[in-house]
Amino acid sequence: MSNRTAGYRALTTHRLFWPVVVLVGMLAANTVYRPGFLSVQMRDGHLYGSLIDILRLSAPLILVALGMTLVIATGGIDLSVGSLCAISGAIACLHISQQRDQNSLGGVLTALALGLGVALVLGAWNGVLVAVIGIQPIIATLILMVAGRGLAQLITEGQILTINSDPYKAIGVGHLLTLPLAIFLALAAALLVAAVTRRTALGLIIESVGGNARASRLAGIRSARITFLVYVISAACAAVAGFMMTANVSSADGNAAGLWVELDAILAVVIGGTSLAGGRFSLGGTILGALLIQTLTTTVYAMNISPQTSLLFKAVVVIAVCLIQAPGFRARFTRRRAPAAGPTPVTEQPKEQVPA
Amino acid sequence: MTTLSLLAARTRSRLPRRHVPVLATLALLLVLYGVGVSQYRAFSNIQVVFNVFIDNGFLLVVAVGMTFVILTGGIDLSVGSVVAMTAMVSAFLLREGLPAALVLLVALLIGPTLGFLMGCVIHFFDIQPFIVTLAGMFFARGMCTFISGSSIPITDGFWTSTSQERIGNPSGNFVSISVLIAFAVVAVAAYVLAYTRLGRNVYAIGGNSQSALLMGLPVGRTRIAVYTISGLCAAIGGILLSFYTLSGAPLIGVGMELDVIAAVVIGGTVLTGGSGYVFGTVLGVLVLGVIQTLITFDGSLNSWWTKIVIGGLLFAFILLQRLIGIRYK
Amino acid sequence: MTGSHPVLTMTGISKSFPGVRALDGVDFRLFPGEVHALMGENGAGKSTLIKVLTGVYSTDHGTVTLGGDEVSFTGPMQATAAGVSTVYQEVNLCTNLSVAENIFIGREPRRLGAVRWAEMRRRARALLARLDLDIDVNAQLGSYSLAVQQMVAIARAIDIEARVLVLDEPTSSLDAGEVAQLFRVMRQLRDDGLAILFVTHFLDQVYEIADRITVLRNGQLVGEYPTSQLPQLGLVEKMIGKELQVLERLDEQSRHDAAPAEGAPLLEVRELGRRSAVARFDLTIHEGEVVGLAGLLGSGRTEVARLLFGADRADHGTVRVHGTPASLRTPVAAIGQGIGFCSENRRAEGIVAELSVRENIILALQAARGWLRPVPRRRQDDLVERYVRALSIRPADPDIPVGNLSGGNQQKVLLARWLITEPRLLILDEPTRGIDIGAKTEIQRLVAQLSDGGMAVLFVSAELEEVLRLSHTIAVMRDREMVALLANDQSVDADRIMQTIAAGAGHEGVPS
Amino acid sequence: GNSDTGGNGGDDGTITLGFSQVGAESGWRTANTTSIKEAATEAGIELKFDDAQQKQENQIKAIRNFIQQKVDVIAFSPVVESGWDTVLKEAKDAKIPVILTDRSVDSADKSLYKTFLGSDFVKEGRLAGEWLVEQKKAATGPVTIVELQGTTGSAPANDRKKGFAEAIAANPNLKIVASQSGDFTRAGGKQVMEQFLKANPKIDVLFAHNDDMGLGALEAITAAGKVPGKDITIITVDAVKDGMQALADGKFNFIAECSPLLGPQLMDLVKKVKNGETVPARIETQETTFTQEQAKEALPNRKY
Ligand SMILES: Nc1ncnc2c1ncn2[C@@H]1O[C@H](COP(=O)(O)OP(=O)(O)OP(=O)(O)O)[C@@H](O)[C@H]1O
Ligand SMILES: Nc1ncnc2c1ncn2[C@@H]1O[C@H](COP(=O)(O)OP(=O)(O)OP(=O)(O)O)[C@@H](O)[C@H]1O
Ligand SMILES: [Mg+2]
Ligand SMILES: [Mg+2]
Repeated sequence: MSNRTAGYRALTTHRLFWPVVVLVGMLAANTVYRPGFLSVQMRDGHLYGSLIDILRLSAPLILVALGMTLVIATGGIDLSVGSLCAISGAIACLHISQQRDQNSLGGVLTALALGLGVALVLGAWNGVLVAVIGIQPIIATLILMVAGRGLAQLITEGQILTINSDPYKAIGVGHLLTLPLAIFLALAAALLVAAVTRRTALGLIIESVGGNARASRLAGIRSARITFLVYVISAACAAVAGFMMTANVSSADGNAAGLWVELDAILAVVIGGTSLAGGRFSLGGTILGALLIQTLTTTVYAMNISPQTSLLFKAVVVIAVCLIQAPGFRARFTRRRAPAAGPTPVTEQPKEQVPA
Repeated sequence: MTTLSLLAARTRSRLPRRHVPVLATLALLLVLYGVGVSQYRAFSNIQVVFNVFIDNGFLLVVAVGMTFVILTGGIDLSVGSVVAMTAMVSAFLLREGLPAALVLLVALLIGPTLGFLMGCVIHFFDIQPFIVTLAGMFFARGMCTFISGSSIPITDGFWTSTSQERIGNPSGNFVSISVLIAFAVVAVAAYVLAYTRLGRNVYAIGGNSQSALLMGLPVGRTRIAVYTISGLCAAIGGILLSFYTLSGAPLIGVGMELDVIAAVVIGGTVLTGGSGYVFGTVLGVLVLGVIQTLITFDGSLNSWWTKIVIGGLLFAFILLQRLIGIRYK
Repeated sequence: MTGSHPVLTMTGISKSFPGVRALDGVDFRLFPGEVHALMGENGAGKSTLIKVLTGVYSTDHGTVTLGGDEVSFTGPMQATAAGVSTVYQEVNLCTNLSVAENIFIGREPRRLGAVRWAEMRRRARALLARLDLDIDVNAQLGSYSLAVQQMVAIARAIDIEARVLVLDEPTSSLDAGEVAQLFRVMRQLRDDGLAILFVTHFLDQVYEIADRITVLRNGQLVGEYPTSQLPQLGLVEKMIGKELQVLERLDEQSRHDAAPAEGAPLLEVRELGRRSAVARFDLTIHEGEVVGLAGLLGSGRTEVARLLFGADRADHGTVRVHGTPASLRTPVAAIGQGIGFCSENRRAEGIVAELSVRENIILALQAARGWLRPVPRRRQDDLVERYVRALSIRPADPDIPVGNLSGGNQQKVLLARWLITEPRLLILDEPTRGIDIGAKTEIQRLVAQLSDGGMAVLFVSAELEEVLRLSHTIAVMRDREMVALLANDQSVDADRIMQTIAAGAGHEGVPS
Repeated sequence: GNSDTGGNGGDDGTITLGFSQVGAESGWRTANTTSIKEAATEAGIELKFDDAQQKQENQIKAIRNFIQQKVDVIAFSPVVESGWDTVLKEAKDAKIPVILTDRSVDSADKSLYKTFLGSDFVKEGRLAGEWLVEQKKAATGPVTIVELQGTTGSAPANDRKKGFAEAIAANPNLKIVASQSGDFTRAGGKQVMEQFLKANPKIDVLFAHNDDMGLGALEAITAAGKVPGKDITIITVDAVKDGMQALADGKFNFIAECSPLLGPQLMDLVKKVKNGETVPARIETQETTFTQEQAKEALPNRKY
């Protein structure tokens, strides 16, 4: 066997190979539809083009999905992230709108601190419900998903709160080194989360708790603390995403900000190869998943697929991504004759039996 | 201490234990109802209770289907859209002038077919149910808007008469036909889960699908079956909804899957699978229904306080349910 | 048996997993009316061969013939339907269902399609009585210990109308009495013409029940022998492929003449107990002392071990560590006091299947250090390499998921996890479960060595021999009560312990 | 204690009105709610308010509960047009008059409700289109239009699209080259507009189904280096404060008003209906359109 084929095999069996293929395929399809799709121009000192839009718009989703990855890795789920985005954005905008000088950096920083602070408290609330009281994560976070929307609207009094603050706006649409600032923020967050999980033992411990909670407890892991922590991290990520979303349009909309982002985030995590059952997680996969989802949305607009059929289109792409990724699917088509590969080794999913 | 006394002590404390979550939920539901009665005069009308059933009949049916799926440790996000799609297709076909019986048949076939296909993908290609059913959700919702961008009224005689039939005292307390259908579905589902092989296999797979496979149980068949059942229930729910609203609207039932999942989980079914009862699901639906009724009766909350109070009541309920559960562990 | 045709023939079976050749052209025959032992070291390919037979794994090469017809099962469902009834190595039952259901699910007694629950319970009770097991068939299976679950799995398998019965290490956590009972049933089934495939690491059991032996080594067939023509030593040599005086070395280990431990009291518990689990007991463990827990199935040994580690919370009693009062309410607290615990249920409470061998090994150490201080990579490599070699974990690649290891090798990984934390007291619940004879000796040697070095060990094993060999002191359990504490001197042997158990609360022996 | 609400409308002379609102999905909707609440207090009408969170099911439930509480009058803004017959029949049987606000229902039996008070979405779209036709009547070459639709499948989106398309059919030069849903939100409007700008080198007109999407699109247009209101003519619907501001600033060109201030009119109707007076079957809200100049004038007294 030559070195080349070995390299090829290593490449195609890489976990992220197929999502990348789909992503590239989608970009290619766009380019075929409109040859200028990939072109990037310089405008007013920053880069301008659909690719840049995709990067900028995917930043909030990347952030939310990063937090979600950790939560899912512990075997949980966080439905409240959308509401948290709305709340943190609303608080920040409310504070800024009350400033006499909306452009003052100090005011904006306090606004961010306030928004983040409240999000952390709400994340801790989620954490307590799941880790201490032992409520099933989906229900525990559903409470805040419902009530949080209300809170966000309470803060904005149901109106869209428009602000006029350049420093705040920069979070959403500012530029750094010709590229959108948002993408740097998302990248920084990704690196931070990666460092916190992979440079320390946090990642291992999260994976262990998600892989087998009972065994982890007996190995001396304080799983309650870890579970608590991931919900707080998820809330923090959602808060920053909320800032970006509101800064992007310079206004806080308690109702629409971050609506359904939890579904997109979960989808990104799952496309990225992290199992909803918990255990092994992949931050790189999640980022790729988020980019893929944003590219899909942009494609709908760029190809002007009618709103009536855009959901059908999304359904087809999502299922295609999954199929092409699924080893079971490829196995069926690469060696038609061979019977299905046996199930993976006997691993018992630890069950925690709690009502609600 | 002798083995005998020990075993006796165990059995005594064990027998009700399995039912504690359900009993606790029932008790709390009664408390919730009591709160309503004490606060609002008209709440004690028996029709209020009937209305909860009338208004949540379709939700109940869909939740029953979801119970099957969650019991195997899966999830089905497509139900809300399938409900809408079923109603939409019925309305569309009726408008095109097809006979009611045929429409009913077609509408009842679509949901299970989609469920079956999703089940097959989940089983044969080993893809996570979440993602497959999410695609199913996009697909079904896309079909709705594809059929028509605006809502289609139903004027068919069979539909309208079924919809407006009042069982009981038409000018006093009554229920709709949908409620009876919902009860029938609940009864059948409870029977299937408790007394048929399919039902027991559902529990086994939820407990440990790997073990179930090694025990020689038809894991694949069962898994495909539960998604088909969920699709069927969603289709029945869609029909009930079309009775309820006498129309098909492309945006109806958005987010319904979350209500349904919440109802199932509040009813004591564990999301990782393997434990739960249909009766619990009934209670879960009632809890959501009563909370909503309470809020409407109050009538003083504005939009955001409505959400906050719903969240708060849900929290109080689940917290108490959990604490009682721990207390009796 | 002679002259008849084999009911099952497997020829040229090969099976590879990524990076591992688990089976390499293995032939295997099984005749009606025989008990056939399949032997081999951990990772030799026994379980894989069984899973190939029942269709859990597909083969790369080779054919399987059952009753004269070539078969190719795509799953256990088909295998069961074709008359192959199997107990897999790890207990594969649904702990959320009742005992009765676990026995009958898939073939419940029915009338008009409806499951007849009462009938099912009645039959389950009758069946368990045949195995001499008296438990509540209505209770959730998960509420019983692993050994009970193993018995239930066996009950399920023997009740299936079958031509071939496959038992993969069914006895790994059963005590002598249960094994005897099982063998009685097996003999009866064999005499009825059933073909039984039996895997175990207990050589005595092989010689007691098996008619023929097939030996595997590294995925290859070594040979097929009538039991009478293959002496124990020869069998061991065939299994490990080297001439090793394993059996002799085993004997050297006896502690009969070891002086009772002299060390300072490490752990003193008084009146410790938990309602409806274990009656209150006193126990003192000294530094460097090995305390064995002896008792029958369900006698409460596991419960005692769990209480001492805080895996279950005691509702009564006091604990002192090195003379100072301590609380052992949670595993974290116990680990803080220098206690380690290796659970008997390795799949549910031991390994984290997705994580690699390395990660599983360092897990407890890492947990103790907290997540902010990761174990340096260099140190990880050192530790992992040392224990992979010492316990001969195979394959020796520390980066494969531990779930891909054979059962015995998983057990070794768990041991390594606790050994590297260097606890002051190590609680081992059935540590040698499913471990082959070579590794077992190794582990016993290690325990002895560690206790010589000052570590205290609480040793729980269904194998009385092993307890006798290793312990300084033996605590005897019966009906969830500690009935005796014996210094393991010349006067103590298996019979004496069995008598103590039988006699019940005799309370002889040394005060602690 | 017994908060004595409901069921006692007739006893002490105060009128109880059960009102089921669509939700709080936009600033427009909140202004609508506020208007109704304030008007009720002013008119001395006891209001039982229910928020349906954009779900028809919830509205039906609310109406059933109003019937149980024996309110005097029921009013609601239907989430969708169809599907109300059953519950309205129940209200009729309970002899509770029903008033529709904001959106109508397509029930064949007109006796199920007393009157419909609200704007005409089709008309709004048509007004916007007619203004454009008027503006571009001199245009010789093709005029390219992009459209930002509201939430797919919602009544305002459908109707405004329809009205607009009808009006611009008068001039074949006017062509909609792209039409996408921006979900009535600023973020949606911005994101869609960004792609429109990239896909279509020349865009002359933007028609947005509400102000918010228009406001979002503004940012995308500015970022693309174009001048809103000049390079691209922007037409929207609603006339909320932020939209009016943009119009006054010359960033928008035209707004067809859709007034949320139905409160006073509604309370009038409620009293009339309660007293058994006959009311017209259709009452349109007083609405107008705004050009940039009109906006400058109107802006100072704009409350919402
Ligand atoms: N699912 C799997 N994926 C990868 N490798 C596997 C898998 N299952 C087994 N193996 C490998 O195949 C070899 C044979 O394992 P097998 O479980 O058959 O051993 P065994 O003889 O049953 O050992 P033990 O006595 O420890 O149970 C081992 O090297 C093991 O690591
Ligand atoms: N008659 C019985 N025979 C066997 N086990 C029983 C019996 N009665 C109860 N049990 C179960 O045995 C368990 C207690 O045994 P525990 O695990 O503490 O004992 P053990 O001595 O470690 O036995 P094992 O060999 O089963 O591990 C309990 O969970 C109990 O439910
Ligand atoms: Mg094995
Ligand atoms: Mg034990």
